[in-house]
Amino acid sequence: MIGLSHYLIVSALIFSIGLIGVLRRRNLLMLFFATEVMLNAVNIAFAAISHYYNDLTGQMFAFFIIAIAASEVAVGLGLLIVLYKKYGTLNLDDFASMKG
Amino acid sequence: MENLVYIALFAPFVGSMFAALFGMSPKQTFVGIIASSLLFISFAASAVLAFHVYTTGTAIHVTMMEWISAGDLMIPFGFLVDQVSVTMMTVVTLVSTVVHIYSIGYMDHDKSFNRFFSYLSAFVFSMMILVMSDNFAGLFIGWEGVGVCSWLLIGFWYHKEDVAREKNPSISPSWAANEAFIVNRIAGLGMLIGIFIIYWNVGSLQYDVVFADLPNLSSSVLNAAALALFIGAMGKSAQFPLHTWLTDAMEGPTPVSALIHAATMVTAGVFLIIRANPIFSMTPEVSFFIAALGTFVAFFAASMALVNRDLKRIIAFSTLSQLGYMFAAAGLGAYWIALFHLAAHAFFKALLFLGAGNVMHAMDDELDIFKMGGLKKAMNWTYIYMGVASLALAGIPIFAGFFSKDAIIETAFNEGTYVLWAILVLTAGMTAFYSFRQVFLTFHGAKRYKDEIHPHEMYKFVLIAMAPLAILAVIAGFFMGGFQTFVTKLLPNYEMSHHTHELIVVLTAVVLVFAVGGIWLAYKKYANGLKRDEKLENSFLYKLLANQYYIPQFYEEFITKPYAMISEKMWKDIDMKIVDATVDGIAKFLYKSGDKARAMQTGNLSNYLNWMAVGGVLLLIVAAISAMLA
Amino acid sequence: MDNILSILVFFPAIAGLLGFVVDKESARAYGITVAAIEFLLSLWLWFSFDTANAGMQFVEMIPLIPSFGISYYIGVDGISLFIILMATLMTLIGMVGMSTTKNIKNMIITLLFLEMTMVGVFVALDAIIFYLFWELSLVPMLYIIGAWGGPLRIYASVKFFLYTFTGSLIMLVGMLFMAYIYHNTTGIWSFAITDWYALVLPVNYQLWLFVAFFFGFAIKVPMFPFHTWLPYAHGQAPTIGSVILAAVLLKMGTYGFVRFSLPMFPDASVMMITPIAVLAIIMIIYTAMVAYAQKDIKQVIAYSSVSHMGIIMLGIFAMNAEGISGSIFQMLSHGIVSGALFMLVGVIYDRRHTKLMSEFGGLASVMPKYAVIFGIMLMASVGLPLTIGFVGEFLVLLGFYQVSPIMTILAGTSIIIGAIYMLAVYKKSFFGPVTNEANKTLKDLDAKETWSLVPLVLIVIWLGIYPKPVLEPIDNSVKAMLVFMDKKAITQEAKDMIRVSKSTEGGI
Amino acid sequence: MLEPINVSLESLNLITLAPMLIAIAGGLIILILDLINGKLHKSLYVMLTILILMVDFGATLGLNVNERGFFDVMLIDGISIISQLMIIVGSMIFIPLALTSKRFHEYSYPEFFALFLFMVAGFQFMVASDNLILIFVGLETASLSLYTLIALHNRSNSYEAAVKYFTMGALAAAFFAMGSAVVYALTGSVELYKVAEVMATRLNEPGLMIAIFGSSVLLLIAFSFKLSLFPFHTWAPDVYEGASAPLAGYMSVVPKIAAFVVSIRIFGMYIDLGVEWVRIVILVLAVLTMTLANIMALVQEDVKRMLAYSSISHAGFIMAALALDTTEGTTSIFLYYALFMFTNLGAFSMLWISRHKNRRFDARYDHPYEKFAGFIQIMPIGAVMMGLFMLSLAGVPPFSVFWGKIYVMQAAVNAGYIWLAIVMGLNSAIAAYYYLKLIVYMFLMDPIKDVDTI
Repeated sequence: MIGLSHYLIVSALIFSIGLIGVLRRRNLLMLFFATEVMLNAVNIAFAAISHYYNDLTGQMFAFFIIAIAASEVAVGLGLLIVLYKKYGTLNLDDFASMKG
Repeated sequence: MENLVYIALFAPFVGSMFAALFGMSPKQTFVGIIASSLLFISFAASAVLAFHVYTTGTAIHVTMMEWISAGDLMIPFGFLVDQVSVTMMTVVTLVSTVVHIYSIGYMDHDKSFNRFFSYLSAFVFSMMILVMSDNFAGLFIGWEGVGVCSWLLIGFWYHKEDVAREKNPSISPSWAANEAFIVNRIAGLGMLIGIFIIYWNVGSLQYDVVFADLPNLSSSVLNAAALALFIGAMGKSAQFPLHTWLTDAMEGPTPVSALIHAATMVTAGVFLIIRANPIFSMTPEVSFFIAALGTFVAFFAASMALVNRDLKRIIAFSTLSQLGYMFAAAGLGAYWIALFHLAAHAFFKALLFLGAGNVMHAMDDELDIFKMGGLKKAMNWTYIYMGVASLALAGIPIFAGFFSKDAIIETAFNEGTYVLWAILVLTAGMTAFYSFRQVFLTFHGAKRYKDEIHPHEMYKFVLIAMAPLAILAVIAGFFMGGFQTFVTKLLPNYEMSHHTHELIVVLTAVVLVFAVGGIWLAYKKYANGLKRDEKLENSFLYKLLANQYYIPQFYEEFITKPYAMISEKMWKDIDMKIVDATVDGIAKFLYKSGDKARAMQTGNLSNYLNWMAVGGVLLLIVAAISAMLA
Repeated sequence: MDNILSILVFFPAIAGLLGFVVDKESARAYGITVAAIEFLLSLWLWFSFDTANAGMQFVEMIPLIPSFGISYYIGVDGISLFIILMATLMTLIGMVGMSTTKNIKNMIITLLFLEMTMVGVFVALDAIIFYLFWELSLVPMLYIIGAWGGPLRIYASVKFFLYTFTGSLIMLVGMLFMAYIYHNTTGIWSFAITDWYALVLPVNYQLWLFVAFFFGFAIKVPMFPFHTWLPYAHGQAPTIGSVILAAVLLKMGTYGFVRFSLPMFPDASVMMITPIAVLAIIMIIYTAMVAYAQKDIKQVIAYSSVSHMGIIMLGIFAMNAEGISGSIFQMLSHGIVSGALFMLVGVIYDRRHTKLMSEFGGLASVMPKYAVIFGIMLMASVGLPLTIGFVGEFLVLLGFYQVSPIMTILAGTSIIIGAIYMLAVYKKSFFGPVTNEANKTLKDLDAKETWSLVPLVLIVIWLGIYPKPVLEPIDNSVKAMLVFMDKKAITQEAKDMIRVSKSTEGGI
Repeated sequence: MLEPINVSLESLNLITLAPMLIAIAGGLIILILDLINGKLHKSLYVMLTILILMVDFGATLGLNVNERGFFDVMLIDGISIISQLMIIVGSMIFIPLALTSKRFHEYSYPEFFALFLFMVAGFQFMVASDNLILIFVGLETASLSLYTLIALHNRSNSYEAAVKYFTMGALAAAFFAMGSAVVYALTGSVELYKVAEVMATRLNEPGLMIAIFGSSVLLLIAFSFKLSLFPFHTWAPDVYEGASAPLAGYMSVVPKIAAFVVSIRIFGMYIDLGVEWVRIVILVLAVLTMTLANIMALVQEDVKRMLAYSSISHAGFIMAALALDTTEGTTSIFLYYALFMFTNLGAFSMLWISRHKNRRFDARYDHPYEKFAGFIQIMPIGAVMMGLFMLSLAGVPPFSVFWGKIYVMQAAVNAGYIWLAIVMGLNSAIAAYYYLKLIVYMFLMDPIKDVDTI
């Protein structure tokens, strides 16, 4: 029987995968994907917990997360486009004009 | 009578201020005259007071105003005219008056004539405060005041350059002035400590209160107080090991040497012992130490005088030696004899110095007695004066020194301190020798000075002014009996024991043999001109004496130079390299760690994200640790 | 006029603000006038001061933040009265003798603000108000050193600011803790110093608080080993800056010890006598020796300030009226004498643009008046009787003798080594032949300089001969404080050590 | 299954939503105006925005204390009202600066003002709720608007800044979401007051500690990022540098107020529950932040970056007050921020006023110290004002931040954390150096002339 803990473990695993992606990826686009992965991991957790408690709040939270992730993508991609226009690259290592 | 006290005290002050008004203007003879007349007024007032005290036998005590009061301490400006202080006042004002008049002639050609009188009168004022004060703090005012005046006067010719010690043992007037001031400050500290001890044990600094309370004090307190006060006396009276400044002080104008460094200021130490005799008579150990040290200094200074070639330095050494005599007397309890010798010494020593001043004046400031000779003809009066003074100093009968010095030597015998007695007798012989060595080398024999020098006698009025001193140098001794009855109303009387009395003739004869022997020796050697003995002059002992036992060199090598070196080190190595560098080091450390820390700010987003992860781990670790600890 | 203290505090500040309007050419005259009025006001304060009353007078109290116990609470007693007078006097004298011409208007305005903060510190009876003025005084001084100073001026001014700032922040923590304890004990928030006096603290609290306040005060004093900012500050500051710094700002530290540490923490103060005395003796001897090694006249006087402040510190911890009154008197005397000495150095600096002793020699021949005044100040500095310098030094040493004879002897060497370095300066610069060609044509003091220096000379002599008008009110307040400390002390050692004067033994 | 729920309008208590709605409506009005007439001058928008904020302010003032509304997700307590007011006031101070701009065109976009108003609404949501969902939504609304506002500055640096901020923000959002999920898993609720109730009962269950642990750490990461605590502060200097000066000043104050309010609610809850290590972790973070940011600020060559680090350090200061979790501590946070707001915004605005089109002094920095050399001669009043701001930031009495500082320190002392007060004092001393450095440049140095860099 697949229980709450299994969902949570899966969620944690996906979250970790996303986190590693964020830490390791050099391409900004991939990095955004990785954050989406993390948010989706959270969604899984919320959905599972919501079911476990038989409470709608978790699902509501998940919906909000989806909405926010969408707007994040919208804003993020917009930024990426300007950035790409300006620099011609999306490699993280190329944006380090400000430091110290 | 109270007004007279103030007149005696403040007349010199007025004179000083008056002269100071003209301090920066060219020479004005009337400045000297007014200053001298004011001093004479002061002398007259002192004399009247002396007469008053003598006749009535009561002291005059006035309190002018409050000076310092804090906590339980109350120090007034109070003045006490009793037998002891009135003696000092009279002696001081008398010698001062003579010296003032003398200076009008002596400083005739000096452009700072007015300034000189300002300083000189200020000195007398300080000296009067010193002797008249009715408490230890007031004494200290005068004590430091005379110190400053002495500083000003020794360094009177401040514009002279520093020269090597070989050329001039005192380096320069300003150097000698500073030395005198600093050495006196060392002693001043001792004096202050003495004052503190007295205050915290008695609760007052008034002489009468303190002396009345002495029986309640423990002997350790008394010893400490006596010792501290004596350290103060040692500095002012130039006792070993604080003696070097006195000979260097001869850099000042000669009248200064006569007044300050012979007759008055240097005797302040003796005066202190006499003034505070109730303390010292209760501390026999300290008193004996004083006597022993005094005897030692008497001999020690006389030995240096034997070979010195500097006219003024010889007299300075003799002053030192005579101060030793006074301390010996005071230490042995014969306070009135010490005071008597102090007064007699003031007269003949001032006379001697003033005579030396005449010689210098005649010789274009030449001081080397090896380069004089045969001045007798040109300077007859000076010769007589100096001869009289030297006879008095040597202790030849009928002259003042005979009575006073002999009494001291007898005291040493009377107390059973035969070693001291023997040394004092020997010193008496040495005294006679060096005094007459100087007289003969200066006035007798063939002339050894350069041809361009034309010796001439001093102004008439100067010679006349010196006369009172000469007369007193001769006759002062006859007042010894009267003096004894006068001052022993206040001071403890000191009488020779029966045994001593019986031997008095023998004792006197012994001293006389030494004195006359000394003169005879000097006559043999020097009366017919200078015959230099190379072998003797190159001998170790001669060199040791001529170099003052190398004590000034010792001080320079082991005190002055190391002090400068340590100071330099403290500044450059400790203050700059340790203390300050630590402060700057902390600042630099912070700055450097800032530089290191900013390295984390690479500007690379990937690093930033990693830092977030690291931070998360860090939080977990800290949380885990604190959870475990809790 | 009950609010004379407020007027004293804010008059210069308002005048400073209005000063922006005054024309550049007239700024100096404006500044002198304002400072003179301020000085007259402070004289008025003195005349209306009730000498017999040992407590606080002219008290004003306006709650500022009542919930937090902070109020505008000011007052004056014998201890602070004369320091205020000295602050206003030295500002006036400094302005009269000022030779600065660059940006004179800014200088005047800055000085007036500085005057406000100085007076403010000494009248404050609320810890926060005290702290406020205390910190604020750093700003004008920073500007004075930094804008008109020598080549290293920025380093010196920043060092001065940061060093003292650091110390006082630790003191601030102490104040906050004190307020907290007060709140805990009484349930009332109060920063009023007089309220804090009443609080009897356990010994360990006293010790910690003492240490916290110590950092603030000690750096300001400056005590060894926190003194190294001072030579830089003095070395770089313009004359007027040095004058005010030495005369008034340093006194804030020692005043703080008297105002805060002693009455609030009597037991801790008694316990700290030995450590503080050791530091003070190191200050006295060590810095005097360092002063001797200096080549620059101003540095000598700067280090000598540290040495003299050591004497003051020693006196404060004598725990008897002689020592503490002497200490406060010594604050005044050091203020006047070192202020005058710095002005004197300024005189020669204006003429030669150097302060190195090796450049001079024989000045007494070319500048006799200057030499005389310098000589008098020198003698006052080395503590010659009948000058102002003696009274304080004598009383301090006398007072501390009761605590420890040995330490007093060590501290007493100051009269020797003080003479050594001062006389060395005098000899090197004033005595000897005039060797340097540039010195031969030097002009003696001009009218402006004479007018600024002569009053100081007069004060030096007047208070040396007749210190009573000043010493008496000081002494009254100090005696009352000692009685209070004795009553408040909890340990027997402290009670034994605090020596109440006989005249006040029965209480006041 | 699903039962119909009757919702009465009164029980919704919609008035609690009014302030945010006003801001959002205002933003929409601006957008519509732009649609109708695209040529309107920015001054219109500036004034309009101020007016809207004023209405917002009034609406907030009119709220009743201690009410809940809108399905009980809105929480109107004292904190929420005061923080909303501060947010609005801060925004009102910021907006007029747009008027001064001549050379930078971001303020001529009407979208700028609309986004700004949305952002304000977002912050208001954050502080006016104890529901994690609403907090999350408010946070993201505000953040996304802020990213865009930064990018609107339209320089290559500002894009870089926006992207850095955005990316890290996204990661933080993920952490926040995950943290909320864990809280939800633990308690079955996302309403903080319920969470607290449930957690209190479950606190001693074995095995749950790990979960509490995880939830607090995850949430802490998210808010440490927002509050720029070490080592999550790395974005701040770069973003401040890239953003326009007033916006940087704004960012250093207003978003942090919002984040602090949420932190007080969340972490205060943990500390109240007796989870002592949360307090310790926060203290460690706070001390590290104030110290390290301080020493990094020491070595900055650029005033703006220096101010960025100084803002971080100040945040550390406040965070320490938060850890105290006493009424005084919480009060001191608001007092401090209220005072700090004016000062810091002022300082950043002075940078804005003193800006140059070209980087005359330094190839990289807009505001190197050298630029301010002799500022007193070039711009006396500006220099005096900047000097006052610096003294205030340094905590010199009687200027504003000093009072905040003693209040915070007093709170620390009262809570028994004397060492913390001493650390704060020493840090203020270190900080004084870099503020002083600017003063020294402005007042004590002569202007640098003829610099022929770019």
